[in-house]
Amino acid sequence: MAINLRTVEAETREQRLGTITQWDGSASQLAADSVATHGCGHARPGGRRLCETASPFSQASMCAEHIAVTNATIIRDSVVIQHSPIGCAASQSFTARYARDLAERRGWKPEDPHSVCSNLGEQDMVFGGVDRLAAAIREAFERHAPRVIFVATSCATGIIGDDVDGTARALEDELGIPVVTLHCEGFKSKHWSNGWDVIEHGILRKLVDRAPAKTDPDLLNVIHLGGPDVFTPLVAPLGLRVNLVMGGNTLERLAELSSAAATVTMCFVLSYLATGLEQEYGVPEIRAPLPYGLDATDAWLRDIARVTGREDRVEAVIAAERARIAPELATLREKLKGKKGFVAAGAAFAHGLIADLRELGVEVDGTFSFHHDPMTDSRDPRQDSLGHLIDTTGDVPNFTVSPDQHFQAHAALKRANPDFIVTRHTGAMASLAARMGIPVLPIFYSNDGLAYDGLLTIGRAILRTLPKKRFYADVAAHSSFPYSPAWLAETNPYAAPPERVRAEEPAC
Amino acid sequence: MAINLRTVEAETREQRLGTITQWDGSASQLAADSVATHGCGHARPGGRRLCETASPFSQASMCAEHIAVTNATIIRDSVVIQHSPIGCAASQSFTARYARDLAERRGWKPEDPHSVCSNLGEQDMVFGGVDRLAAAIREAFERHAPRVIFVATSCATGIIGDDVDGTARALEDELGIPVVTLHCEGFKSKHWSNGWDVIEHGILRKLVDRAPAKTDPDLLNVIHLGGPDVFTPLVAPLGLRVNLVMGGNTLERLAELSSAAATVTMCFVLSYLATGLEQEYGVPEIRAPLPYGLDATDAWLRDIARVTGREDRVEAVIAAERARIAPELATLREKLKGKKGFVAAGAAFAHGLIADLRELGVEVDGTFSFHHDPMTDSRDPRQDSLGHLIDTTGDVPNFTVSPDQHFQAHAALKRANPDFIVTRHTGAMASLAARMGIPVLPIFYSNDGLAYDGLLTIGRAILRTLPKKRFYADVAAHSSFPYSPAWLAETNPYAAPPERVRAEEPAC
Amino acid sequence: MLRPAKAATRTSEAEFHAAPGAVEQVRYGCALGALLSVIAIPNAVPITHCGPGCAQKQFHALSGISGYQGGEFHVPSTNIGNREVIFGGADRLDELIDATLKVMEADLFVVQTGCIPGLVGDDVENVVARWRRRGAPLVFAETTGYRGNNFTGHEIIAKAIVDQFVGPSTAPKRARRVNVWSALPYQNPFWRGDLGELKRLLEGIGLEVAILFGPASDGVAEWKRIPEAAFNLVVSPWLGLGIARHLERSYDQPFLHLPRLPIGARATRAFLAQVAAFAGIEARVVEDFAAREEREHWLYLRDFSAFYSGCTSQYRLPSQVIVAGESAYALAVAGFMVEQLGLSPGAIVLTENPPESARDGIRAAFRNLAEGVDAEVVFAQDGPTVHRLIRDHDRHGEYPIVFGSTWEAGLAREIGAPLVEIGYPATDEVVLSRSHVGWRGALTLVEHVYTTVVRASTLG
Amino acid sequence: MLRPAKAATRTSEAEFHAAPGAVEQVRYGCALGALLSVIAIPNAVPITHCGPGCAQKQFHALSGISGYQGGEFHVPSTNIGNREVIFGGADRLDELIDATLKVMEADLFVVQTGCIPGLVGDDVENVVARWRRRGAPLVFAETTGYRGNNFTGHEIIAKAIVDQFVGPSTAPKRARRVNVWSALPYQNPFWRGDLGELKRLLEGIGLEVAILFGPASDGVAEWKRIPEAAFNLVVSPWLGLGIARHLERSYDQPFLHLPRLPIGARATRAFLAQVAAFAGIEARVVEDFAAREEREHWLYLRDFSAFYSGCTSQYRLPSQVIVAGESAYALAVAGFMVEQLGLSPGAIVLTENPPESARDGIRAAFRNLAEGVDAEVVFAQDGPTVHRLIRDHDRHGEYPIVFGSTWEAGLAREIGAPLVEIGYPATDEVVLSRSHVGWRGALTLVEHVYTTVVRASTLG
Repeated sequence: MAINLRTVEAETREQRLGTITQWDGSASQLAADSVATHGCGHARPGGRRLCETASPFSQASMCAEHIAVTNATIIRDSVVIQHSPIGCAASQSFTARYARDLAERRGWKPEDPHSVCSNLGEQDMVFGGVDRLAAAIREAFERHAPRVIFVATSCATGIIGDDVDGTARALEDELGIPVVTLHCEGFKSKHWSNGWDVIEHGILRKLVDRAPAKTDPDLLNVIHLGGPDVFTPLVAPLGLRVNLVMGGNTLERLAELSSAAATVTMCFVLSYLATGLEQEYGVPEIRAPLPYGLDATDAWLRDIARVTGREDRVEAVIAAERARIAPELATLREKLKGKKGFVAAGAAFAHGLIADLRELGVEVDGTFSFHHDPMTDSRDPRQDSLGHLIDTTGDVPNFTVSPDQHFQAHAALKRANPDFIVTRHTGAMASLAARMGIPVLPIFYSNDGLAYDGLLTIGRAILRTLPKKRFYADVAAHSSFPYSPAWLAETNPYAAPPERVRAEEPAC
Repeated sequence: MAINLRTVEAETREQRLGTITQWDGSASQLAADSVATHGCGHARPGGRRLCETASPFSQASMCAEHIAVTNATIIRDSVVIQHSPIGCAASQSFTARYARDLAERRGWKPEDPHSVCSNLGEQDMVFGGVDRLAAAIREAFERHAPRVIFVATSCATGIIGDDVDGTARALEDELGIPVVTLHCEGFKSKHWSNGWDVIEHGILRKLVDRAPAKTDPDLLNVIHLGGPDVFTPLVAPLGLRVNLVMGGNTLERLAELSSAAATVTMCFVLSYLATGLEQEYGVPEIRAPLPYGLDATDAWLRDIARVTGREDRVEAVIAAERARIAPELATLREKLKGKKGFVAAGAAFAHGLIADLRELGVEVDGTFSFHHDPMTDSRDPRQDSLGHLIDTTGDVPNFTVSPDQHFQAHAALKRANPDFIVTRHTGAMASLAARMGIPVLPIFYSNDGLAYDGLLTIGRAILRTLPKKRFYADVAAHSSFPYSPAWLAETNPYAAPPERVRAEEPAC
Repeated sequence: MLRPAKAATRTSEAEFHAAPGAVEQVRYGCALGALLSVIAIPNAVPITHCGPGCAQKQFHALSGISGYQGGEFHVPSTNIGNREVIFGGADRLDELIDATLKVMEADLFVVQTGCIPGLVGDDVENVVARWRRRGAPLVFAETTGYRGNNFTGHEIIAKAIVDQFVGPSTAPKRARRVNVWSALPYQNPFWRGDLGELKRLLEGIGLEVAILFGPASDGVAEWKRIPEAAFNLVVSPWLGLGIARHLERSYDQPFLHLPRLPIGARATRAFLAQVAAFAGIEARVVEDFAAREEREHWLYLRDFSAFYSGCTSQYRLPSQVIVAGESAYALAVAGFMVEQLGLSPGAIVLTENPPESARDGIRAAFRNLAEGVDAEVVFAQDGPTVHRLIRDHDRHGEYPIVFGSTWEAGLAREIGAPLVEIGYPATDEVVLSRSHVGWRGALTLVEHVYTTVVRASTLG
Repeated sequence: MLRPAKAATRTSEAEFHAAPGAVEQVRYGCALGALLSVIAIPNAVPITHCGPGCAQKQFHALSGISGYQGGEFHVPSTNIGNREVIFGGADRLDELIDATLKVMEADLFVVQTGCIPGLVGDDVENVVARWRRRGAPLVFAETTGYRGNNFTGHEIIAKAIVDQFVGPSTAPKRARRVNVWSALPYQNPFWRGDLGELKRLLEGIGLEVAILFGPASDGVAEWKRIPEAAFNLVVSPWLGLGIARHLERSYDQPFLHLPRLPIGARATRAFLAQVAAFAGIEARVVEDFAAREEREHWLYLRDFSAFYSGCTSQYRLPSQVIVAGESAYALAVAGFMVEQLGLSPGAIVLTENPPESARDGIRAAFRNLAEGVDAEVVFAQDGPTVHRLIRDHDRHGEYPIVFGSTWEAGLAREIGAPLVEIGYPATDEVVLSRSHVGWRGALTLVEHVYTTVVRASTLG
């Protein structure tokens, strides 16, 4: 199913990729079922129809609007209008913090990014909010002279049916800059990662240069979640320049996407944009497995070299990099011997981190993946990152899919009993593990584990993390969770809620 | 008596100028007595021999070493060796703080200045400390590659008689950079302001370019205590460039002193250097009264213009400056109407601040001057700043001379009962006034009150200070001083210590 | 027997209106954000019936980006999806409540709704009522996002707990017992320590104190005993007044309203004296307690006066206090800086969009901060508007200091003022038990303010 | 009747040697600097017989540039001049004492000498003895600048007061009374609050506490009652041991030496348990007190764990603790950071030039900071040497944090570490009552450390 840029809305991941958010079993079973159902990985025995699990209990999760709005807000020279009641705009505060931190890491001037909430009230729910929206857009334009304005929808405006696209089009004509709608109502998808598709859909439709003058043979698009540029040191020896997008880059970088020699994604969760660029502009998407672990990194570099025509140089780069990191890698493996880790992250990124840990000699027998995408937009089996992980490093016996459900993670961690946990989306997971006495290595910048240096980065980080057991164990010993004793003892994340005898309850 | 640069030690102020540190009476009497005794001001009736007062009680004060070392330390590219037991080097911490603050005000890179204590112990007292000194000088040279090294003496090395000059000369030859001795034993003078003379003596002897190629007709030496450059805006319209010295400037600026067109001092306490420059290099010293208050500032500018040959331009500058500040000055006078101030500062600087306050319409009937110099090194009657003050603004009925003696200041403040106090050398004075419930305007950068803008600066600062009465009054109401009730009631700073009946004392 | 007045699941006493115009640099949450007030009650857990991101956004913003307070976020939620929007979500909520009662353990669950149930018309009241009839410790509070902010939501929740959980009471009143209504939990980064210190102060004059929120509270059990209090004490310019009036009607409990959270000796003495007078406690008790507390207090300020008067006088000590924040902390901090440290009031912008009906009372509370010194306040929510109001206010000749949120960082730099973060969002402070209340808190605030001032110069 | 052992005006128990070599970036005062220990005793006043700048330099440095503590500086001084150097200063001192007793009012005057009287040979002891014979509350402590630093001077002064002022005693011992010897006043910017909290902790297990210095002390009256204590408690790696030994000889008072000033739950429990065991207090008393104190403590740390584990994980939270400071606070802070927060020990440089005889004991105190975790310490006084030792210490893969003085600002920047000032000189902190001791102090320290960490990133 091709990406459709004619529609204002991106199709959800569930529809496009068969994404599920609830499952528990072995990684090999999940990979086999994914192939059996969706047919996009290496066929493996024992596959059956992928059956999403369910639990009647659920805990507050994230929404797609958050992802879409955050990543639109941090684009330079933009203003985002959150067309919503005030509550959705609570994220402004952490987006600003994120933008400032990004700026520090990238050496940019630290400035508050601009997002504006149309601040809908009860009257607007009754009479519609498009007038407020139009006023907000005009005000934003006056105040900040942006070069693009994004308009993000919310659950409320989705339900009351405000004509956001009509308003956007009218204001686009009036103001003479792109006004890009982001259809990201939280209730429309079970998973927040749709937010990536929404913003990437908007970029593909409105911000990419639709008629690039020429292809730049030395330019490599790198689509990442944000953070330090670990890519330039890696591909510069091949004579490639990096066009790093997402994570707060400029409109120029987004426009250039269509004229690059190739596109790599730092994580297949982001592959919507890469696939769209190949489909619409013929920019080839690198299909090699992600560069987690030595062999995968070698292969990834070779694939980049192949697609961009630099095979002559790549072997020297690989050899040099391997030699450079070898001594410290050996030390890290020595120090990490006998440790058991646990990974909690989103899909392909989780698979990558497991590969890293195993390359470092850390045992991983349990994982918490926030969602599972049985295939990628390219439908290329080489992008079956879970299958690749299993083939190259072995099975993960306990592989839980769950969107940061705290109670399920508790069971999964109790089952795994690791020496430490590596986690992204740390809101619920990190504090949970901490409270269980487990040292936490939070990953905020998801480039940390990439390629050769990523192994050192992660290895050092684990060594920094382990002694903090002393803090976590003390907190665990002196605090409790508001779960029932039966659930506290549970090690199956998808166990049915335990029946309780409530003596105090009257019979009626 | 001319300044003698052939000796390694500067003569003390007491010897050169007849400086006293203890006296109480009217300012007019003090001025008259000074002229009668030392003959360097405008003769006025009623003068008699200046008779220094004394008190059997005294409190810990400052020493000349502190001033000399501080101002040597902050000279760029210098290292100061404090040849002393460790205690003298306690000042390193506040000198470093001062240097950083100076750097911030002047836009310099904030760096810790370098001073080294030779750290003498008991053995060194017995056997002498010159070996330690030599080692310290070499170590300092190795570490910091300074362009000049100062060696400051201390009470201990003065008494044991270490040959500091011999060691300095030897090391100067060995290292090839000037090694300048600063003879600043605290016990040698009753007043810390000798420290200025000591460092200025060193500068004149060793750091001024002894044979300048030519005179720069546009260069005006400005000798100040340190702080923001308020001079350039004032004299730039006359086509003069400012060579600002002391207060952390470079060796180049010190070298240039001898090639300037003229020298002004921000305070006559600093006139040793100005007089020395005139005596040794013929750089004329501006003798006009200091620029505190409108008329004095006019006259000062005119004198600079006269000496540097720019009379054609000066009237326009004066008119423009007066017009510029007039509106705010009027407002300040309105707001300050009826307020009474009290000044505590050193000699000529105190006289200047009183002039400022009176120009602002503030009543001043009491003053605390940390020392009194009956004449300046130039012996020019125009530099009789106290006489000038009295002539232009009237007498100060209660004029106390005392080197920051807390108990005397208590009496003087009780007598004056002002609405606020303006003070420099705030260690004892500011906290005393605060504890008495009197709002304090501390002057750290002594350029604040200078010239036209100085009136606004001081006026605004007073207005900022007055509401803080609320804080000071509360603290005063809830704290006490360890003085006897009789002394707490005393309003004469030089009253004899009150006799007490101590019931508990046995007769023997 | 006393009974609660009318059911109050939905409306706040003070009517809320979304501020006109768009809002940039948002400074409060929506009504659902009052789930943090539930989390603030030990042993209470909110159950949210709302979209998937709603509860987490509110929590992450108000607990994370407000001094990194952290806290208990295990919140059951229906995470409403397409199906519930189209077919209604009441059944899903019913299922979730059932599962919650099995998986979780708490003394009280507060079911809160977000925007979607309000728009699609779920009959949540009925779902919750069924569970309550079966004895489950459940209450329902309608905290629809477009109908209020976390301030009004806080009052809605408190009233819902009173009406549906505490309920009618026959317990006799205890003469010295007081319920305290003050800081909005989490919105104010210092609420935990401040409530603890407020409790200690009130206990110091012999009261038995139900502080109701935070580590110093006994939690749900304390709420159960609300009717036993002799009176309610509202320490805030307006928040909590609605609750106190409701309790007056429900339990015939009188209330004392003292707008200013006391910081410093003068304010604390005045505060305790007024409470004592209302509670019928002898003035001597306050005097004795104050004397004990003040001995060290004034020794510290005596010594601090050396710094303050300029013993290291290169620092530009502030002379004018500028505030951008919610009215309660703005009043407390501006009051202290003006009354005790002798600053002059500058621009004071109150940012929580208080109900119109409360605004005159708020304005009045800012008069006479110190004898004869009034502060004029303005109300604004939108960041650039707040900053324009501050920028345009006279500060000629003054050294300003800004008390505000992280949003004020750029503005403070622009006007050359140090910034002290006192409200959400606050990203430059890690806050645990720090308090600014009373005598001790005043010293902490002085340390913090002047450390900030010093660093503005030393680290520049 | 018990009598003080030999007169101890002059020598410290631990022999002092000026460190070899020159010293840059000085981190302590001379023996005369112990005049700040006299000032720290409420109602005691030092009288200094020294050069004109000596006393003021010591005071300004240690009280001003050490968190801007301020304090009582009205110190009588002979301000020795040429005349006294040449002809001797004993008469001038005699005159000053006479005037002091008329102008000033205090319960105790401590006459201290600086370098000059030692060199010119004034017989100060005799001058003071004459006044004492006349009943004046005067003691003499020889604090010659070249013979010691403010640490050894502190011990000299305490012993002088004991011998010459407290004197022989017939008072019975009180079973629960303890004299506490811990922080060096002013040198440690947090001594006031820390001593106050130490007192509260010890009172919490039923002791009657003479804290002897600072706002929490009863001052000279408390010193008079030193002989009544059942025992002395030394809470410091070495400072105060000399005093305790002296008191043991003088009054047959046993002492307990606990090197580590307790910060955090583990250290505080261990500390109180050891004190209780020594004092014959039941373990249950400690347990009950700890349980009361810890309820809120762990709630705060529970919530802090969200930040610590990375809920806002963009921050580079430190993993290695580097210290440059006096041994007492270095031990307290490094101990807490290692034991409770799980950092690894990095370079630890102890800067107060402790007596050689004390160094093995100090080294031992840094072993087993947490179970199985030892820190190796080095001793250095000279700034560039301290920095070289830190620079050369392995920190590969670690995120270091530096606890030190203002002198470490450049070094910390150089190695990319946040700096927390914990000792003299400290110019970036304004300190009043802040304490890091015990459970409460640990929370304050956590707030302060991580606020610093956060700002290193947000304000960068």
